[in-house]
Amino acid sequence: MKNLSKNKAVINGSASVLSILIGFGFSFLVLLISNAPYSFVGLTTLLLGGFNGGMQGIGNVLYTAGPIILTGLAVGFAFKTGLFNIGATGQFIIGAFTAVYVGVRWTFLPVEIHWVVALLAAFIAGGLWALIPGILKAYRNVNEVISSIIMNYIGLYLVNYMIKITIFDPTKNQALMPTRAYLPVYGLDKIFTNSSINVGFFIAVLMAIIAYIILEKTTFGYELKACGFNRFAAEYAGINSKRNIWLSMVISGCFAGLAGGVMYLAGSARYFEIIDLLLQYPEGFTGISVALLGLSNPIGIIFAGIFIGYIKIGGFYLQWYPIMPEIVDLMVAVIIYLSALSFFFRAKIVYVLRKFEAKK
Amino acid sequence: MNIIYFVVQNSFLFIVPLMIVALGGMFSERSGVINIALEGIMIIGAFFGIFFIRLFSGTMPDQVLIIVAMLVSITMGVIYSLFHAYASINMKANQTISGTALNLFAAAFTIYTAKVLVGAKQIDFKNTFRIAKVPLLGDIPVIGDFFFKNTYLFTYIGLALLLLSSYVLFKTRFGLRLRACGEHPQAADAAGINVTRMRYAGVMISGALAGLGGLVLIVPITTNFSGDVLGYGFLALAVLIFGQWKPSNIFFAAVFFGVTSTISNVASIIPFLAVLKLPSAVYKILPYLATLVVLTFTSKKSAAPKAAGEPYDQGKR
Amino acid sequence: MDYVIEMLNITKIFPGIVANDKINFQVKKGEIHALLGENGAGKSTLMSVLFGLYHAEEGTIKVEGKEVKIHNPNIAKDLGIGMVHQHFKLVHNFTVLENVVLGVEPIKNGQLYLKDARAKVLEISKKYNLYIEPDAIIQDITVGMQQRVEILKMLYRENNILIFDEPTAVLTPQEIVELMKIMRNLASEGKSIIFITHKLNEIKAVANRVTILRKGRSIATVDVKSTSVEELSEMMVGRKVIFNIEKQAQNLGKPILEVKDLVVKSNRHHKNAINHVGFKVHRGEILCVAGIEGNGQTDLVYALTGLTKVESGTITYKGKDITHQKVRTRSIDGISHIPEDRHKHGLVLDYTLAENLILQTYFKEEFQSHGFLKFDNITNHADALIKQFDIRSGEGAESSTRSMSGGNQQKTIIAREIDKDPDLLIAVQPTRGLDVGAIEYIHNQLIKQRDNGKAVLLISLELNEVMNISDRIIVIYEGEIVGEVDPKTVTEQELGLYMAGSKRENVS
Amino acid sequence: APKKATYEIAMITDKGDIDDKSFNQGAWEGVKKYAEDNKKTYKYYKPTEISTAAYVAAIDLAVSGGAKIVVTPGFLFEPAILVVQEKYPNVKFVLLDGFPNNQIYTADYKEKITSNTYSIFYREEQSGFLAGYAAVKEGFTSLGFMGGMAVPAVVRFGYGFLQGAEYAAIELGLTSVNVKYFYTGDFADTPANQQKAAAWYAAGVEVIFAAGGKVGNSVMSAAAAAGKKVIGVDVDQSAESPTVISSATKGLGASVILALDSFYKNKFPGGTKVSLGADVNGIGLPQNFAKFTKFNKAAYDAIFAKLVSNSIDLKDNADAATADLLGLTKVIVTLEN
Ligand SMILES: Nc1ncnc2c1ncn2[C@@H]1O[C@H](COP(=O)(O)OP(=O)(O)OP(=O)(O)O)[C@@H](O)[C@H]1O
Ligand SMILES: Nc1ncnc2c1ncn2[C@@H]1O[C@H](COP(=O)(O)OP(=O)(O)OP(=O)(O)O)[C@@H](O)[C@H]1O
Ligand SMILES: [Mg+2]
Ligand SMILES: [Mg+2]
Repeated sequence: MKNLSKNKAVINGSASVLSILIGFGFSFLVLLISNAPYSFVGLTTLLLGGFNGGMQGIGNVLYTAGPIILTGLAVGFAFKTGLFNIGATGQFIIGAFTAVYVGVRWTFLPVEIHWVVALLAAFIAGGLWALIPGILKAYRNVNEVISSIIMNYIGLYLVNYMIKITIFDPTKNQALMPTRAYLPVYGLDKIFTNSSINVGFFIAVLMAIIAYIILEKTTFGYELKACGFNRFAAEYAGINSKRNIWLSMVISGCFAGLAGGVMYLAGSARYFEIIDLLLQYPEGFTGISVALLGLSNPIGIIFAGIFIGYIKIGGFYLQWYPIMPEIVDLMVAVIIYLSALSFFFRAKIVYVLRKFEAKK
Repeated sequence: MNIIYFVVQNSFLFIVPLMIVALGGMFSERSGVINIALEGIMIIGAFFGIFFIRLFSGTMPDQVLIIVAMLVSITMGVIYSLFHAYASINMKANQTISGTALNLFAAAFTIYTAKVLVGAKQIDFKNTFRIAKVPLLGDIPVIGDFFFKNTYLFTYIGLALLLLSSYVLFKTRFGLRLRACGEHPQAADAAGINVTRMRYAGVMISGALAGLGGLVLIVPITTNFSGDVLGYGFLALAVLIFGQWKPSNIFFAAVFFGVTSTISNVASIIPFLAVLKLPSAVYKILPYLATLVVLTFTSKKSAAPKAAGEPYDQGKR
Repeated sequence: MDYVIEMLNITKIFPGIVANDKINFQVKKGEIHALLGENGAGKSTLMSVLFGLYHAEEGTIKVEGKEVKIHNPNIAKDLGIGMVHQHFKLVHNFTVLENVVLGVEPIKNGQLYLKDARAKVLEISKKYNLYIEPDAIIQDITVGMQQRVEILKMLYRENNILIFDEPTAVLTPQEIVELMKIMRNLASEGKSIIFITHKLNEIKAVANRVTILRKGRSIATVDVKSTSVEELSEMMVGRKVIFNIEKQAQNLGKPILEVKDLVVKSNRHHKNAINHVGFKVHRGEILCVAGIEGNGQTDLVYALTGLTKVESGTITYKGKDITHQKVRTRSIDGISHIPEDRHKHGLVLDYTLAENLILQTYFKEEFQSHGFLKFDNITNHADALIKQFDIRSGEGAESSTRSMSGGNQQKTIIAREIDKDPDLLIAVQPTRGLDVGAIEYIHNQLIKQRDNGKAVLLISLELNEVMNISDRIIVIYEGEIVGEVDPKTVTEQELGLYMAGSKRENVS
Repeated sequence: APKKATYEIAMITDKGDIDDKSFNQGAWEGVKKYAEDNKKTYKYYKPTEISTAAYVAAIDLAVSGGAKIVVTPGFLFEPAILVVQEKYPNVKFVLLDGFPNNQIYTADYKEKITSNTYSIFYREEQSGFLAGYAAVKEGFTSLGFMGGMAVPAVVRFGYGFLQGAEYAAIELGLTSVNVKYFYTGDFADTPANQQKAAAWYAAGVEVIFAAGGKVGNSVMSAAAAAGKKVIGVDVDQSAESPTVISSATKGLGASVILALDSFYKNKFPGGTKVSLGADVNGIGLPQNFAKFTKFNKAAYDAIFAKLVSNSIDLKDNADAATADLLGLTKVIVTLEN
């Protein structure tokens, strides 16, 4: 057993918890200023998060967490390999469209595997969309941040056009619903009654575990991280850094694409609209938050995704009171900001732990 | 000819805010701090500027009001950027995380505050700032039609800022020191330059310009502000990179993007484009695709400031 | 006795290490005072404290008898202290002139005004024979000229106390001679010079006094004239160091590497970086490619190891044409490479020591099966190498490589590359910046390779090293081989002339 | 500490906020006015996402918060209401612009209205008709229609607008009226929308009917720059910009007030579907005609009466897939995409 002060998981974990606690404190302060009579009940509701709604609430926390864990993985995986995939949004949209398209049009598939194929298609489509910035980065040295931002817009407009010419429901100005390919629920609705839960969350967790294994246990992960940390050293070691750069983008894009599929194949009947606004798809950017909060570690990302889902649902239940649910967004922002300062927190925590250990 | 005037006049609606914000980003990155929070700072600038306009509309001459509103946006942008400066300079935080957090916070803050203050997230205002024709200059043939009609004070302020930025960056002591901090802070430090102070200056300038850019973007295009700047902060980041961190190139990048976007929006009144009857998606995608293609052929050598993104640690060698 | 600088009882602590432990250090006016010590002894730290970059936990500093507090380099500057740093502090994309004036820029009407500054710089440059081009961009000029820019920076600021931190590590013998002249000149004008170097003969040549540091403590301050090189090194390392390595007689084998008519394009200028070069390396020999930095050694090594594309010509290794083969293939075939820049190429600083030790071999059966890493084997492998090569670090195999000292980082690379049991070891600057103890160790390793019938291709700027351990020397100048000499017969002067391009012979 | 408050009247927002210058805002203003006038507790709830399940969850929340009557604006609520009207038989539902059904237009289609649900439609085509009529009567011959997303209500506004223009053109004996016709694909005030409108004005369009929430703000901004006119939508938007000469309103707020009133008077018309048109004052232009020079109240009253008496046959979204298929003769529609 190592010393606590040298245990990375303990230090990083407690830094995150500290950020979260301060975040709650901040929200309480905002409530005190803007809505004093309801500040206490507001805080407890926030803290109770998804539990406010009982099993329905918990189910919806997991439902919400699924796609953002996946976009978080997309961003986090790329971070681990030295790339900033700000294009998760575009890959998400492309994945979503592909899933819905397959779900609506490929009715020749046996119904049992229809959703599997649709998800797979989303997975692949997201990956292909990320391949473009990946290739441009690897072979033309195009900054992946700018190319991904551009690909987000192209993806958005392209999908809106594709919907119109392939799976459009003109009476509603939205895509047809892929009812035949909705994700199975496997009786989860019996446990989490009235919630939107489906296998999506579990697929996300599975992907996180796979990502973790790839990164930490395989030679492939060893190569990817080497390229991320030091491209030159990787090349010196005979690792094909160009290939690893685009591969890493593709894997990252696959996760984001899958997120789109999981989201729009959910039986909750989410509407896939034609709107020329990227803000319509906040999941990609939420993925950045989730990745940052989870310190880009796939397992951390699972917890971060659940946490964000938890307080989002908590925010929903705030509406029992005359409190604006937007306070949740404020709180998330503060928590992320604090996690940026975690360098400082971690140093403090190590210091405290050391003192503590010295006493013993 | 009218159509050409029209396209040029309208392009400034994109060019000016993109350029101003990208110039802001340039100062920050040249000092060594990556500022992905441009979007958030724009939101804050727009929010306070527009709120100010709403409150004081009619109490002073229009062009005075807009100037004061710009000062408000600038001030708030600077104040907001201090959070980024503190995190990335004093606390040596990861600059991407800090920037992302500030983007999230700005959006949530404006909506929350607007709802508390005016009961709605949308802030209505009256845009009385358009200049139909600049006296005298507007009468110059051709040039007057291009640049001095149907315009805003912003356009000239934006162009002035472009020249000023270029001058400050390359001709002044401040500029030399700022660039040194972004390229090699250890060298700057050893030469007796206070890296912390210079980086604060860089981030604060970016706050000022992004705050201003938010207002400049919103005022001409709508009559109410609803807490977002439509991703223009990110586009400005793209313009900054496209412009290779140099004022003149940033200007051309903004012009390229502004003109292609404008053409795509108004294609239906441009005769030779109208007959093509292309789907609007083509026009919407075109400016982005063109940018991507240009980048593909110009990115081999990047002029990014070497130390941008790295917290300066005196001890590190 | 009046001292210009007195550092009394200086203690500087870094996490986990006392870099300076109650050090006393006094410099007289007009003297050249050398500072000597092993890697990590605390020399640079002490100077950084004096220059205001670090703040000592304890101790006082007096300048010309007055106690001062040096919080930042600006204060040091005002006190007339200037420093040439071990790692140059020059902005790579600024001009020479801009770098010289940075921090003390003259302005006129709020605008930079460099006209007078340029005149002043040119004047100083002439006076001290420091040739520079004021408008050249730093990244385009040679290391030697960069060095001169650093010196100009100090002189431009009219400093009286000049600190040189390992200025000679990157210079040619001729440049070193020049530098020494300059230093003597400056001292004779009454300026005081602190001179850090690992090379004892340089200390003998110019210094008046020398202070020796070991493990953060000052061991002694002695008169240079009355102390021998052997005594100095013993004080420094704490034991006797053998300078002249005893090599067994050479047992020359068959050629293992044959380079023919090799051309490599430069990515910096339009000329070829390597221009029609040919040579052979045999088993059982250490062939040294000598040359001044920037003459194509880097490109040559990149071409041999596969890091860069070859324009024309062939590289034959063990009878096979490997001209266009991948880095990985060459590595598997038995070529090891100790790279010039340990931080850029040699190590993934964010990986642990164990992970870095498998950088070239992680894909081998021993360390993976079906794509999954075998962590037990990786740790055992690391532990064995740590023991065998005496790699010192805080947490053994799990240490973050970033936290290790330069010397130990270098040992890590050498351990990894030699452990591969290569047939051809390409070693570039393997001992740069290391102390004599570490150098001795590494030289022994190289010679062991040779004695085992392997080949070593050594690229070095250190003449000492070149002369001491190589069996044969070829000299490269501007991408061409300008001479082949026998280390047993050639003089340092003659070798220096080849390297500077002033002497040339036709080599087959 | 305050207990969980109860709110009798609840509204669920669809995807916009209560200040979206459109559906949600109109409905919310009705809820607010009625509740404040009659001292009832009221609240709006935002769902977590735009999906049936989320709408149902929001209604669950509203009911757990004490809602007795729930107002849901927009056809997106159709499947949700189909579920909750049976789940909460004691709660009343007012569904604006929709009829409870599962929105699956195949063999699985299901629709049903129970006695606790009241479904209200508006004859937007009539409102649009009045706008188009007024514009051409005013003397404009180059018009524009800039809708938001092509949802049924927006399409009905647009079709009505074209038919109104046609009607006036025939009355005036004009040979042609040009109308540019475009759905922006969003309900937002983007530079793209602003430039599009500016381009139209520059190309000679005199007045644009902006039927797309905040799209109107972009159009107004462009109109101000070009010195041209705008016709607003849903509610009287004249206060937002001097360029707004009139607005094609629909009685969103008024109908919500009526429904709430009947509920509290125990006369809730549950189980029925109504289509509010001119006959019940469900649509119309504001009564202020000061910004017109030729068109006036008398002309308005005359044409309005014809709508009331149903003597004008208007086509709506069910009758034509695109605007050029309306069979117009005087109006030349230029569809843009
Ligand atoms: N910023 C720092 N943080 C932590 N430790 C440091 C730092 N700088 C120096 N050290 C440690 O302090 C000790 C002294 O380092 P210093 O650089 O002064 O050695 P040096 O004598 O100059 O060595 P060299 O001959 O290799 O240049 C070393 O052990 C080094 O690891
Ligand atoms: N960021 C850092 N954090 C902590 N310690 C550091 C850091 N950077 C450097 N060090 C310390 O600096 C030392 C490396 O410096 P050292 O003087 O040994 O290298 P060097 O021999 O001078 O290398 P070079 O030849 O590259 O200059 C290590 O002991 C390490 O502890
Ligand atoms: Mg040193
Ligand atoms: Mg060293």
